[in-house]
Amino acid sequence: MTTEAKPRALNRLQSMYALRAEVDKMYEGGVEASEEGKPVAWVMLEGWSNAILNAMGVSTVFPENYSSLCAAQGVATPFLDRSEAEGYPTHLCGYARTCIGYSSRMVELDGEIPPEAPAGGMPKPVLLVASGEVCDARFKWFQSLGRFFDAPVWTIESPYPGLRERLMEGAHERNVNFLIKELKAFVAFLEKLLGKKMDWEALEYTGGGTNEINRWRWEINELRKAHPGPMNTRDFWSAVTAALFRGAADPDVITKGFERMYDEVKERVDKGIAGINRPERYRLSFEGLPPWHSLGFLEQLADRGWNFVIESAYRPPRPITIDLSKYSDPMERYVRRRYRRLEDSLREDYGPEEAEIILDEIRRDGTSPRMGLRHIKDYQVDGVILHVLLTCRSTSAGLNLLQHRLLDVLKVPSLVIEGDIIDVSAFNPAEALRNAEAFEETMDHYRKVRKELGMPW
Amino acid sequence: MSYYLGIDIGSSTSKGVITGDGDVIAQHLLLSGVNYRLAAQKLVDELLAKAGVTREDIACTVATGQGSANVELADQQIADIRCCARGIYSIYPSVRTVIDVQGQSTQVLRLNGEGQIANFVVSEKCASGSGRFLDIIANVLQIKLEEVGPLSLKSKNPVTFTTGCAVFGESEAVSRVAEGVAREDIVAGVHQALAEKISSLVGKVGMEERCAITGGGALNIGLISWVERKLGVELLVPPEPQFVTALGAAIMAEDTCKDG
Amino acid sequence: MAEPSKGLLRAQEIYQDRSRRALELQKQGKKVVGYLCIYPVLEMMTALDIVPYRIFGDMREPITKADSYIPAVNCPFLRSCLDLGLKEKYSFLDGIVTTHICDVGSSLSGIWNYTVRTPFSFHIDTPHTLHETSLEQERGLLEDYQKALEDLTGQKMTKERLQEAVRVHNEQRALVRELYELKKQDPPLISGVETIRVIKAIQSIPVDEGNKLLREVIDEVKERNDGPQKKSARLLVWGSILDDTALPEMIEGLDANVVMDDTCVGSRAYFGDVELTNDPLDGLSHHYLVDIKCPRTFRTRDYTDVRKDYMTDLAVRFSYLRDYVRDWKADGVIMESVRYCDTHGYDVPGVRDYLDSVGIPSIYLEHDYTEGALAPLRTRVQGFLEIIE
Amino acid sequence: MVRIYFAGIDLGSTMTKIVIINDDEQILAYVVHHTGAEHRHLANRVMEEGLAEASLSIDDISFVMATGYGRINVPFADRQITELSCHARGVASFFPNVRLAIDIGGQDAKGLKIRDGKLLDFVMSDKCAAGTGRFLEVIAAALGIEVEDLGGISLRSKQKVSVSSTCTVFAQQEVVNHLSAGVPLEDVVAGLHDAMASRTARMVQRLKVEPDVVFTGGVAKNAGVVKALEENLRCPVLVPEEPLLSGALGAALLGKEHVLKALARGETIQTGERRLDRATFFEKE
Ligand SMILES: Nc1ncnc2c1ncn2[C@@H]1O[C@H](COP(=O)(O)OP(=O)(O)O)[C@@H](O)[C@H]1O
Ligand SMILES: Nc1ncnc2c1ncn2[C@@H]1O[C@H](COP(=O)(O)OP(=O)(O)O)[C@@H](O)[C@H]1O
Ligand code: SF4
Ligand code: SF4
Ligand code: SF4
Repeated sequence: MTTEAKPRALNRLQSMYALRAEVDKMYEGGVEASEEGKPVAWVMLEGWSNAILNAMGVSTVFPENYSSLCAAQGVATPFLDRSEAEGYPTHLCGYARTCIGYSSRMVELDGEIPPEAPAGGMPKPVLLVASGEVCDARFKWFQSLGRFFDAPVWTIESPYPGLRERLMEGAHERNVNFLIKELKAFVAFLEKLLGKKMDWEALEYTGGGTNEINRWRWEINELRKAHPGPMNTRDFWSAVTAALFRGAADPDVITKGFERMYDEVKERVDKGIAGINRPERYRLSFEGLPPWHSLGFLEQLADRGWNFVIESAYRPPRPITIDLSKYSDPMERYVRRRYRRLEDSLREDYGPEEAEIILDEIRRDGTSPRMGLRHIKDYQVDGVILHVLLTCRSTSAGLNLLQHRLLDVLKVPSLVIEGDIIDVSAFNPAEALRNAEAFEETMDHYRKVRKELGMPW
Repeated sequence: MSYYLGIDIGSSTSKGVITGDGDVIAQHLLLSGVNYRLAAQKLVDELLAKAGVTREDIACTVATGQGSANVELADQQIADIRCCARGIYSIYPSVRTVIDVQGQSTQVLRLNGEGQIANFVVSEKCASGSGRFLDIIANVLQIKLEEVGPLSLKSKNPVTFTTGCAVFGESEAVSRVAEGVAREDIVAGVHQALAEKISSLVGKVGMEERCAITGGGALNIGLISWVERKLGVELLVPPEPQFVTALGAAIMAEDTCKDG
Repeated sequence: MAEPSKGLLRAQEIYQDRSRRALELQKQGKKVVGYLCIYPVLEMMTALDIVPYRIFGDMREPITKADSYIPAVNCPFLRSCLDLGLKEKYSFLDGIVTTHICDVGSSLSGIWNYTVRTPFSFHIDTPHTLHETSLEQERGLLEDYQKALEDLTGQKMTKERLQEAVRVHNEQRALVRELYELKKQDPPLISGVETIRVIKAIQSIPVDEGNKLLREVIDEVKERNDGPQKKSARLLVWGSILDDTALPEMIEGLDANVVMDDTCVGSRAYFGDVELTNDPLDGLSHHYLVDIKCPRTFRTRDYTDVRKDYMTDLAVRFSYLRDYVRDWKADGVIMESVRYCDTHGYDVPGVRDYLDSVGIPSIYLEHDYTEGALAPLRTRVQGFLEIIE
Repeated sequence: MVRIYFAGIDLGSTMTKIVIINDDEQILAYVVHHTGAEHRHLANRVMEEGLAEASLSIDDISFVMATGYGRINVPFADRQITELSCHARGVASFFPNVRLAIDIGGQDAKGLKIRDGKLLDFVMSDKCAAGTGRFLEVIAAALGIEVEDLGGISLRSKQKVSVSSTCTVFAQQEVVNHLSAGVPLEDVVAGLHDAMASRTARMVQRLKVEPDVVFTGGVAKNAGVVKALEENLRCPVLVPEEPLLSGALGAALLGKEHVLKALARGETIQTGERRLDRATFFEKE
C-alpha cells in the first residue's frame, strides 16, 4: 500500500471564503451598530421581517445562524448545558438551546456580550422577531427568552396551510391579504417602537436585492447539475449563510460574491473539475439541516468518492419575473413577489405536465409523493442522506416518509444518519461511516434497478 | 491452493473462517473477552492450526465486526453488514431478507438477487433490543443460553418489562421471580420484546421472502419462533448462523484478491 | 371495591371499547370523522350530524409500524396514533380532521394521507397568535372547512344548525364544568382516573349522547359514598396529552388526589363557552383561537405593546392556573409532558417561574408515553408529596 | 429514664442498610449487606443483626421507617418514605450547611436541593443504567476487577480517555476497544468516572451548585468519582464517613421526628405489627 499524502478529498471553492468572511463582518456590524446606539433585533430566518427591519434602519442578527457558528467552532456545548440548567428539556431545538444558554450567560454578565462568544458575539436585542414559519419552535423559543430580556417579541404569523387546502377557491387570495395585513401590523408596531416612519422606498431596495442574489445562487445551482458535480454541499453551506442571513450587510457586496462564485463554478464545469479531489463514484443529496459541528465528516465521505452535488435545505427559488405593475401598494408588491400560488410554482418547477399530475394527486389524496423530489431527478442523484435531528421536529418528522417516496417514485435509496445540528454527542461518526460503506451496495443495486426501468440515470 | 481468511471480531464472540477453492476448510470461534487484539491473534493461530496451514498460505484476509481494527493480519476491513450479505448469499441465494441478531445490535438487510444490499437498517443506540438483554436475563436466572429459547416457548403468559433498559432488566427479572412469576414467563417476556423490536426493524426495510436469520441470536430456537409468529413467515436458519459474517468476509477476501 | 354504578360504569365501558357506538351510528348511515387534538371545531361537525371521534394513541401497545414513517425522536403520542392507524384501528373512519397543533401534528396530516388514506381529510392551519389578522384568518379557514364538510355530507350547514350545535356543545362544556365543581370538595367526589374515563368517553360519542352521559355521571357522583378517599395532598396536573388513566392511577395510588387538571384530555377544552354570535363562525373562531389556553398559541396581554415585562407576561399566560389552584384548593402542581413535545417543553421553565412567584410548589415529569415508563416516576411524585407535606 | 429507639432501613437495589438510633440521635448499630441476587430477602436479617449489635429486641423499637427501592416490602416497617427525603435528612445531620446533595446508588442518581436541612427540590436520572452505580458494576465485572478498586485505579491516571457511549452496554464495548488499542486501564477507568460525573453534574445544574455540596450513596465510596465530580462541578465535594448510611440514618431520624410530632399532638403512634418474617423484595406494581 502506498502512503503518499493524498490531497484533501474536498475541493473547496476559493470564492466561498470571501462570502464566509462577509458573515463575520455582519456580526461585527451588529455589535458596532449596538455600540453606536442603533437598534438591534434578533430575528429568524424567514422571508418577511428582515427586509422590513433593515428598511427601518434596524440591524438584524440571526440566533439560528449564530448557534450554528458556535457549533462549527466547537463552543456550543457550554451554552447547551446552561439551557439545561435553566430547566429547558434537552430535546428542544439545538439552535434555541444554544441561544437560551447564551442569553442566560448574558444576564449573568449584566447584559454584556460573553467574552467567549465567537465572531464578536450577538449584542443585546431591543426587539425579538419570532416567526411561525417553518416551525413552532421559532415562536415558542423567542417567547421563552422573556425569561432573560424584557425586549418585546413580535411573532410574524404566516400561513402554513395543507396542500389541498391551499388549492381551495379563494384560499390563495385570503392568504395574500392575511400576509399583507399582518406585515402592515408589524410595520405599525415598529413605527411605534422606534418612533419613526417606515421607509417604503428602502423596502423596495432591501426586498428587491434578495432577488439578485438568489438569481446568482440559482444559476450556480443550475451549473451543479454537471457531471462531475462541480461544487460540494460543504461549499454551499459555507456560503449560503451570507445569502440568507444578510442582516445589514451590503447586498451589492454579497451579490458580487455570488457572481464570482458563479464564475468559478462555471470554469470548473468547462474544465470538468469536480467538487471533490477523487473520482466521483456516487452523486448524493443531503436532506435536512447539516451537522454544523461535524462538517469535516463530508471530507471522509468525499474520500470514498461521495460527492454531495445538491441539498434540500435553503435551495434558492427559481428566478421569475412577476408582473407587479397592477399593484401600487408597496406591501402588496412585497408580499406578491414571494408568496406564490401553489399551482403556479408547481408548473414552473415541474413543467406543466407533471404539475397537473401532482395537482390531481393533491386534490385526490391531500398529498403527492412526487413533491420535493425534483432535485433528485435533475441532479441524477444516486443516493440521499437523511439527517434525522435529535432536536428538530420540523425538519425530521417527514424524512422517513421521504425515504418511502424516493424509493416508490424514483428508485433512489436513502440512508438515515441520526445526529443533530448543534449537539455533537448525538452523532456517531464511526457508525455512520460503517453504514455508509454498506449503503454503497444499495446505491449500486438501485442503479441497476433504474437502468432496467429505463430511467435516465 | 490459495487460502482466504475471514475474521469477524464481534462484541461477544470472535469468529474465523478459512476457505480454499470455494470450500470452507476450517472455522473457529472464541469469546472476544476484553482485549480484541489478543482475541484476534489467538483466533487466527488456532484457526490456522485447525486448517493445517500457515500464515504464508493465506492469500488475503478480510476483517469485519466491531473490533475489526484489531486484526493485524488484515488486508482490508469491510463493514459487517456487507460480509453478512455476502455470506448468506453464498448459502441461500434465494434469500431476500436477513435478520442478523448479534450480541450488541440487530440489523436487518434486504438483498437483491445478486447478494447485494438493497436496503438495511441497524438497531438504535440503546442495547435494549439486542441479544445482550437475553444474556443478562439468562445469567441472572441462572439458565444456560441454550435453554432460554426452549424455555420461553413453554410460557402462556409472558411478562411485560417496565424498563426498556437491558441492564435494569436484570433487577426487574429478579423482582418478578420474587413475586412468584414463572421463569419461562420472564424469558418469554424478553423474547417477545425482542421480537417486537425486530419486526419493527423489518418493517422499516420492508419484508420480502425468503427470510433468513443469522448471528448468535439464530442459535436461539425460541427467538426464531417468536419472530416467526410476529412476522408471519418461516425463517431460514443456516447451519452455522454465527459464522455467516466471517464466511462472507472470507468470500470477500477471495474477491478482493482476484480483483487485484 | 364497590361496583361503579350507572354513569361511571357506562363511561368506563366506552373508555374500554371506544368505537362501538361510532360503528353503530355509522351503520345507520352517519359519517364518523376522526380528529386530532381539541382544535378541529367540533361544532361544525355536529351541525351536519357528523359523529366526531377523537383519535388517541395507546400507551399499552408498542409502536411497531409507525417507526418507518416518523422518526422516533418525535412525539410518541402522535407516533402511537399513526401506529394504530397503520394497524387499521382507525380504518372505519370516514374522514380525519387535523389542525396545526404543533410541527409533528401538521406533518402527521400529510403522512396520514399518504399511508392510512382515510377517504376524507381536512387540515385547519389554525394560526398561532392573537393578532387581529389571525382571528380573521381563522374565520376564513373555518369557511373553507365548512365547504369541505358540506361536500362530504352533501348537506348545507345553515346558520340555524350551527347555532344549535354551538348551544349543545356549550351545554357539554357547562356539564363538564359542573362535574369539575364536584372535585372541589375534599375528598373530591370523583377521582382523576374516573375523570379521564368520562372525558375520553364523551370524546368518543356524539355530543348529545355525551351530555346525557355527563348528566348521569353528575347525578351519580353527587350521591355516591364510594368516592375517592381523603388524602394528604390535592394536586393539579398541567401538561400535554394524557389519554390514559395510568398516570393519575399512579398518583392516586399514593397519598394524593388529582383534583384539577389543565391537559387536553381534561378541562382544557371545556372551560369557557363559545359566544353565540350572529354569525356563529365569529364566536367559534374567537373561542378556538383566543379562549382555549394551550401553549400552542402565543398569548400576550397586548401584542401591540412595545414594553415588555416577564412577570406580567407570565401572569397573563398562566394566572388561570393560580385560580385553579385556589378554587380547587390544590397543594401543588405536577407538570407533565410526553417526551419530544416542544410546545409544552418551552413553557416548562415559565410555568415553574410563575408558580414559584405565587408560592405554589411544582414538579416536572417527562415520560415517553408507555405505561411501563410511568411506574418509575412514582418515587418522584412521592418525593414531591413529601416536600409539600 | 426510659429510652426510645428508632430504626431506619434502606432497602436499596444493590445494598441493604439499617441504622438504629436512640432518642439522642446516637447511632447504636448499623449493618450493611449486599442485596445481591442470591440473598434478596434481607430485611429481616439486617434487622436481626442490627438489634443484636445494639442489644435490643424488636419490641424495643418505637418506630421503623423504611426507604429505598424496596421500601414497600419491609413487612415490619411502620411507614415508608422516599430515599429523596431520607438522604436529604441524613446528609443534613452530617453536614448542616449542605445546599446540594448528590446521591448515586445502584439504580439511579439524584440531586437534592436542601436548605436548613429541608428538602426543597430534586432531580433524578432516567431509567437508564448509564450514570448509576450499576454502570460501574457491569463494567468492573467485564474487566474482572472489583468495584471497590476502581477508585484507586483511576487516581493513577495521567490522561483519561473520553468515553462517549451513553448506553452501559455500548460503553463496555468502547472500554474494550480502548483497552485493545493499548490505552492503560487507569486512563480508561478515569474516563468512565469522568463520563459519569459530567452526566451527573449536568443533571444537578438546575438546582444551582452552591457549597456545601455533599456526595453520598454507595458510589461516593469511589474516590475516582469524587474527584471527577469535583472537577466537573468546579467546587469541593464533601463525603460522609460512611456514605452508604445516609439514607438509613435519615429514615431513622425522620421516624423519630414523626413520633415526636405525633406525641406532641397527643396522638398515639400507629405502628405496624412487629413480625420479622421473610420480606419479598421488590414493589408490586
Ligand atoms: N447457544 C446459544 N443459544 C442461544 N443464544 C445464543 C447462543 N449462543 C449465543 N447466543 C446469542 O448470540 C449472541 C452473540 O451473537 P454473536 O453473533 O456472536 O454476536 P457478536 O458478533 O456481537 O459477538 C449472544 O448475545 C447470545 O444472545
Ligand atoms: N466500597 C465501594 N467502593 C466503590 N463503590 C462502591 C462501594 N460499595 C458500593 N459501591 C457502589 O455503590 C453502589 C450501590 O450504592 P447504594 O447507595 O447502596 O445503592 P442502592 O441504595 O441502590 O442499593 C454500587 O452499585 C457500587 O457501584
Ligand atoms: S426548523 Fe428545526 S432547527 Fe430550525 S428553528 Fe425550528 S426546530 Fe430549530
Ligand atoms: S437504557 Fe440500558 S440498555 Fe438502554 S442505553 Fe441505557 S444502559 Fe443501555
Ligand atoms: S403532545 Fe406536544 S408534540 Fe404531541 S401532539 Fe401534543 S402538542 Fe404536539
